[in-house]
Amino acid sequence: MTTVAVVGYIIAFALFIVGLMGLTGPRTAVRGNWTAAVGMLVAIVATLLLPGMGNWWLIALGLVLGTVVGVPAARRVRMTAMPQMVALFNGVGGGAVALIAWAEFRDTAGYVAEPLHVAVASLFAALVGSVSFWGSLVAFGKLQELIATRPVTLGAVHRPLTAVALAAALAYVVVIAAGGTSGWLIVGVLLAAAFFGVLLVLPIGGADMPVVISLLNAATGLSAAAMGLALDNTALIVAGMLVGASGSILTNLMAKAMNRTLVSVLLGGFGGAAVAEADGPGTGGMVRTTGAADVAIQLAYANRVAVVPGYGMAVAQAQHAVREMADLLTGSGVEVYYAVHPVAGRMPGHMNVLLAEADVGYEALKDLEESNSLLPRTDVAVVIGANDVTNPAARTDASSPIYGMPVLSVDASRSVIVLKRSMGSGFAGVDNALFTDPRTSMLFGDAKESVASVVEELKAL
Amino acid sequence: MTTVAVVGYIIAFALFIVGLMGLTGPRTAVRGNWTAAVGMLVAIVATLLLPGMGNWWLIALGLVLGTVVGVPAARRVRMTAMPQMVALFNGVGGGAVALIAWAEFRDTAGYVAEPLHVAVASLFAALVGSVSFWGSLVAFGKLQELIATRPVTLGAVHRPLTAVALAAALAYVVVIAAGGTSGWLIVGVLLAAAFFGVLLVLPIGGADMPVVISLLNAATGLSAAAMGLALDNTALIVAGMLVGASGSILTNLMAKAMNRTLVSVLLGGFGGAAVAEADGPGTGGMVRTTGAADVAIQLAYANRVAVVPGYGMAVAQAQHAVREMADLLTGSGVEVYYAVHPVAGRMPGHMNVLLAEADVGYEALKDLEESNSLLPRTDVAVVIGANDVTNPAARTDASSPIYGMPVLSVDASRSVIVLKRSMGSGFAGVDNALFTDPRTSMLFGDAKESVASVVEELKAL
Amino acid sequence: MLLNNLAVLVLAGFVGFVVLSRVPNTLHTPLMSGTNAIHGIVLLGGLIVLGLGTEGVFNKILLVIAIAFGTVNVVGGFLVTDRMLGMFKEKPGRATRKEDDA
Amino acid sequence: MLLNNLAVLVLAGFVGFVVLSRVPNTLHTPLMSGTNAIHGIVLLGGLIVLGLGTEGVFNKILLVIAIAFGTVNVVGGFLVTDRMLGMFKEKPGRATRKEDDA
Ligand SMILES: NC(=O)c1ccc[n+]([C@@H]2O[C@H](COP(=O)([O-])OP(=O)(O)OC[C@H]3O[C@@H](n4cnc5c(N)ncnc54)[C@H](OP(=O)(O)O)[C@@H]3O)[C@@H](O)[C@H]2O)c1
Ligand SMILES: NC(=O)c1ccc[n+]([C@@H]2O[C@H](COP(=O)([O-])OP(=O)(O)OC[C@H]3O[C@@H](n4cnc5c(N)ncnc54)[C@H](OP(=O)(O)O)[C@@H]3O)[C@@H](O)[C@H]2O)c1
Repeated sequence: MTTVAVVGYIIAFALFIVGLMGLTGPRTAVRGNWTAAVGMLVAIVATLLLPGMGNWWLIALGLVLGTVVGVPAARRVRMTAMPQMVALFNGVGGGAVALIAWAEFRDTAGYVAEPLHVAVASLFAALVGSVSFWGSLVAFGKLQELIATRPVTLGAVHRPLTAVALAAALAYVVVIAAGGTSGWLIVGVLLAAAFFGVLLVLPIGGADMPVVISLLNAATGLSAAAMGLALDNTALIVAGMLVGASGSILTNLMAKAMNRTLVSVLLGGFGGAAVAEADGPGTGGMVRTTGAADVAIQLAYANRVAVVPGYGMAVAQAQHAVREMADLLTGSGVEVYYAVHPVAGRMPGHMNVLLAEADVGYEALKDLEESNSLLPRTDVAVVIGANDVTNPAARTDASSPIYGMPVLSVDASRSVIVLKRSMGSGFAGVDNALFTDPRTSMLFGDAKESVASVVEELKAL
Repeated sequence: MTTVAVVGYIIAFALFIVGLMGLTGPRTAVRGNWTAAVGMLVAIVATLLLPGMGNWWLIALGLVLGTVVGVPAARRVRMTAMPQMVALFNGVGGGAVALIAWAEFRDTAGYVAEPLHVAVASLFAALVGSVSFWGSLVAFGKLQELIATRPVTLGAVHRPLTAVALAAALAYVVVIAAGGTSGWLIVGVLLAAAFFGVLLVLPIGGADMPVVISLLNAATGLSAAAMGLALDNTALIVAGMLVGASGSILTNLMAKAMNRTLVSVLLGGFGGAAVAEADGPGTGGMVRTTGAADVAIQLAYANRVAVVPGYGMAVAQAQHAVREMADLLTGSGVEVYYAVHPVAGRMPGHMNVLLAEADVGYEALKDLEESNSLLPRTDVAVVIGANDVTNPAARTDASSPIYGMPVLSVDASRSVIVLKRSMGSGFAGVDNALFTDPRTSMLFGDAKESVASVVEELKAL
Repeated sequence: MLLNNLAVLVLAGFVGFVVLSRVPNTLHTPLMSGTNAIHGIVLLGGLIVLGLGTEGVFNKILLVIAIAFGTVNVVGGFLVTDRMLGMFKEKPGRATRKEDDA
Repeated sequence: MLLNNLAVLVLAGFVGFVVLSRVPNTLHTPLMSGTNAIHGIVLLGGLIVLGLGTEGVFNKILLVIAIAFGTVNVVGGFLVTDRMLGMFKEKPGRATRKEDDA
């Protein structure tokens, strides 16, 4: 590498690191993201300045194509669709690594003339890149609901088949590393890895998808680092490894927030095949319904009210109405707080994002622990489109698939009002005994409309 | 470098990093220290395995000499003398760098045959190593009270002289980098740097010494990294830079804990020449004295007592007696807490170390902020050998040299008892109006003896 | 060269590890998205292999796609992260809400 | 080679920087002492220059002293740090103190 390139790369990865450090703090995150973006620009320019660069038109074509596709996609995606967008972006990154490894193999006609470590690093990059590409596509399909969200398996042969796919990919790798030169060998690696990636992600439940995307994200990082070793490129090594390491930690943190281990995530999701069909109310208790006027009166005469938002609030985009309701209550002397579960919604921090959008102050947001110590001293808990994160079965029923997940103990408050459209189940597909609890009343309907009518009634009081 | 050496070095610096991470947490610190030590062993063995190593007897001589001197020194030093011991260890590290650079220069007869970056890195190492060696020796001398603790300067010529010394060192560096080969040139670098180091540290007050030692520590790290660049040795580069960077941050954190900036530390210490002579009680108020029996009664009838330890407790080794006193009071229903100032004593954490040695539980220790919110609701504050950290002038008197330092507001409590031997001043050499406050009584005498008599009286009550 | 690169690899791993050791729950998604954008660095691999010369039309097609993929990863990644983080920003009008007088 | 070493240097600097970003006050002194021991790595410089051959008695004397200095830095540093940290350790008998009954 030339001096210009190396110095540029050092500046670039320093910016990546500074940016990453920024991203870990709420106040510095926006700047951190742009710092990393500047680093990327520096790295690209330094590369284009390498002596002997050519094929400028093709390079420009690739860059323009990518920009034309990427920018509108990122601009237009709805907040609720962000996770699948991230999955897609991650996938194309992995795909790029796999394609580069493929082209390199064809260029050098196998790695016979290269040192062993170049062959090993390239093959690792090809394999992991392909797994990441196809795995991410499946994750995207699941989150976009193009594929069933529930765990999908091929039955008893699924796991053996997955193992065979991985073994086949590794076998091709060994043949190439031992001197194989046929162009079909690398295609074999890529295809076998593709099967492995698809089979790996298919049986994982949609609820675990963010963890899986994070894992694939780390994998793409590692494949980029391996590509860097093969190309002797410092920027790729550092940036790839940075993502590989930080992504691994992040995956772990996210799994922990859901009280899951990585292994249990990979071996099959929440609500495995056995419970996947429990859709209606199965606990058979009596369900009390209520109306907006009654709810308004109950809230107005409470001392302390908990708002428990969930995925349904996101779907209904009810956050602004919710804040209006809370403001009215606060204005008439009721203490209102938001009980925010870390995995409510469909991505970590989903509720925080929405509530922040509706201008709810940080002070009013209580995390899981705080909420659970406040709920027993709360008069009314208003559950807005949340389900799994309030399910008492997670605490009490060892046979439930969500047993052990920390939940908000809304059933500890004096009374509970649940706003949802039906008795349908949530993401995990399990029944919720909260709805038939004697202290619970249901207010059926779209969350936004229900909350709006409660607001009307409150104003009329 | 051979594969063995490089792999060994990678393992070694990984252990350094893991060790350093351990050292930042109270529970993992001991293990962290030994992890780093194992890393050092790996690095040394990997180096000794380099092909072509010789001069074994001389190497063994150096290693044995160092061990024979270092081990007993580290074993025997008293807790209160730890800071100067660290200064000494840091100094010899810097000295080693300077000597190696010197020997290398003589070996290659100047750096004419070497690439420029080797010359620059070696000369940087020589200069900074020498500054660190001599600066650390002066710091050692001050803390050991071989040299006056108070700021020492050569008057008006001091600063110009310091600048000349640095300029001379840099001039020699330039001459050598430009191709100078005479052996005296490198001696010139080392000597001029030595003068600079001595002149730099001499005018700094003893109170700022820990910050200066930390700064010199970071400097030695940087010189080691430079030496690594010159010798193309990864272990030196990584370990040196690790210390250079972490040491710089640490220096800053320590300066902040004393509410000082690095610049103000380097430009002359607490209690500069102007106030250095204020030794007796100058505020001229009335001083009330008291006896052990009265103190015991006052304490026994209090609801809440604050123990404020300072350097005098360390000198008197009174910590065990103090805990006994606190235990007696707690036993008879008095609430006792320890108000620990971050820079009480002579090193950060000095009080914590001593109190931990005396088995005082963590819960009873309150930091500066907590203490200051408790003190106004405290009946008796017992100040044991503390002085500067309780001086109200830091809050009220803008002309005081310690103005702006956060202090424990013991004068906010109902009554104050101060245990010390005389009306003498503390480290900063300034008067303390607390001693003449109408609510303060003095119990003169060695802290250990005074506390022991209070304990006797308490038992007799 | 390989060995020196290994040192770089290990150090970068430690940096990633240490930086992520303590992060608030709410930032998990933007962090995932931000690191995701950073591994768009693979774009450089495509630039190098294509730019420094490759044989055959098929290879060129592969690499143009790779560069396009890498670019999508980079620009899409940073933009989406920025949008997500935008939701967390303090809004100016918070202190004086209209609804309070309602 | 220099440039690759610079990359290593910068990364190591970041590691040191990030690791130290949040440390409790009380650990400052042991941390200073522990990092102090780590820069005893300069010992390696002495080993290499002396071990791989140097000319003249004076040089040999310089290097033996350098090795001795480095060794003092290493062994003394780690031992003193350990002693300091020993003072922080939880002692077993804390829960049941004799003096409590006095
Ligand atoms: N946060 C993450 O990182 C993440 C990522 C993926 C998965 N998950 C998983 O997702 C679940 C999150 O729990 P959650 O309690 O927030 O959600 P949930 O358990 O999925 O339940 C959401 C509820 O909202 C209701 N709903 C849907 N649309 C609505 C509308 N327009 N108006 C009113 N209600 C509506 C649905 O009931 P009706 O159909 O009857 O209306 C549904 O029961 C957990 O299982 C979690 O593990 C979390
Ligand atoms: N912690 C650090 O990192 C650090 C490091 C270096 C300097 N410093 C500086 O040191 C000072 C620390 O404040 P401090 O309040 O702890 O101490 P101080 O201000 O130095 O005062 C200590 C007092 O203890 C008394 N004393 C000495 N021996 C005694 C004995 N045997 N029995 C009873 N009393 C005795 C002395 O008065 P008599 O002579 O009258 O007995 C003296 O006034 C600050 O200025 C700080 O900036 C701190």
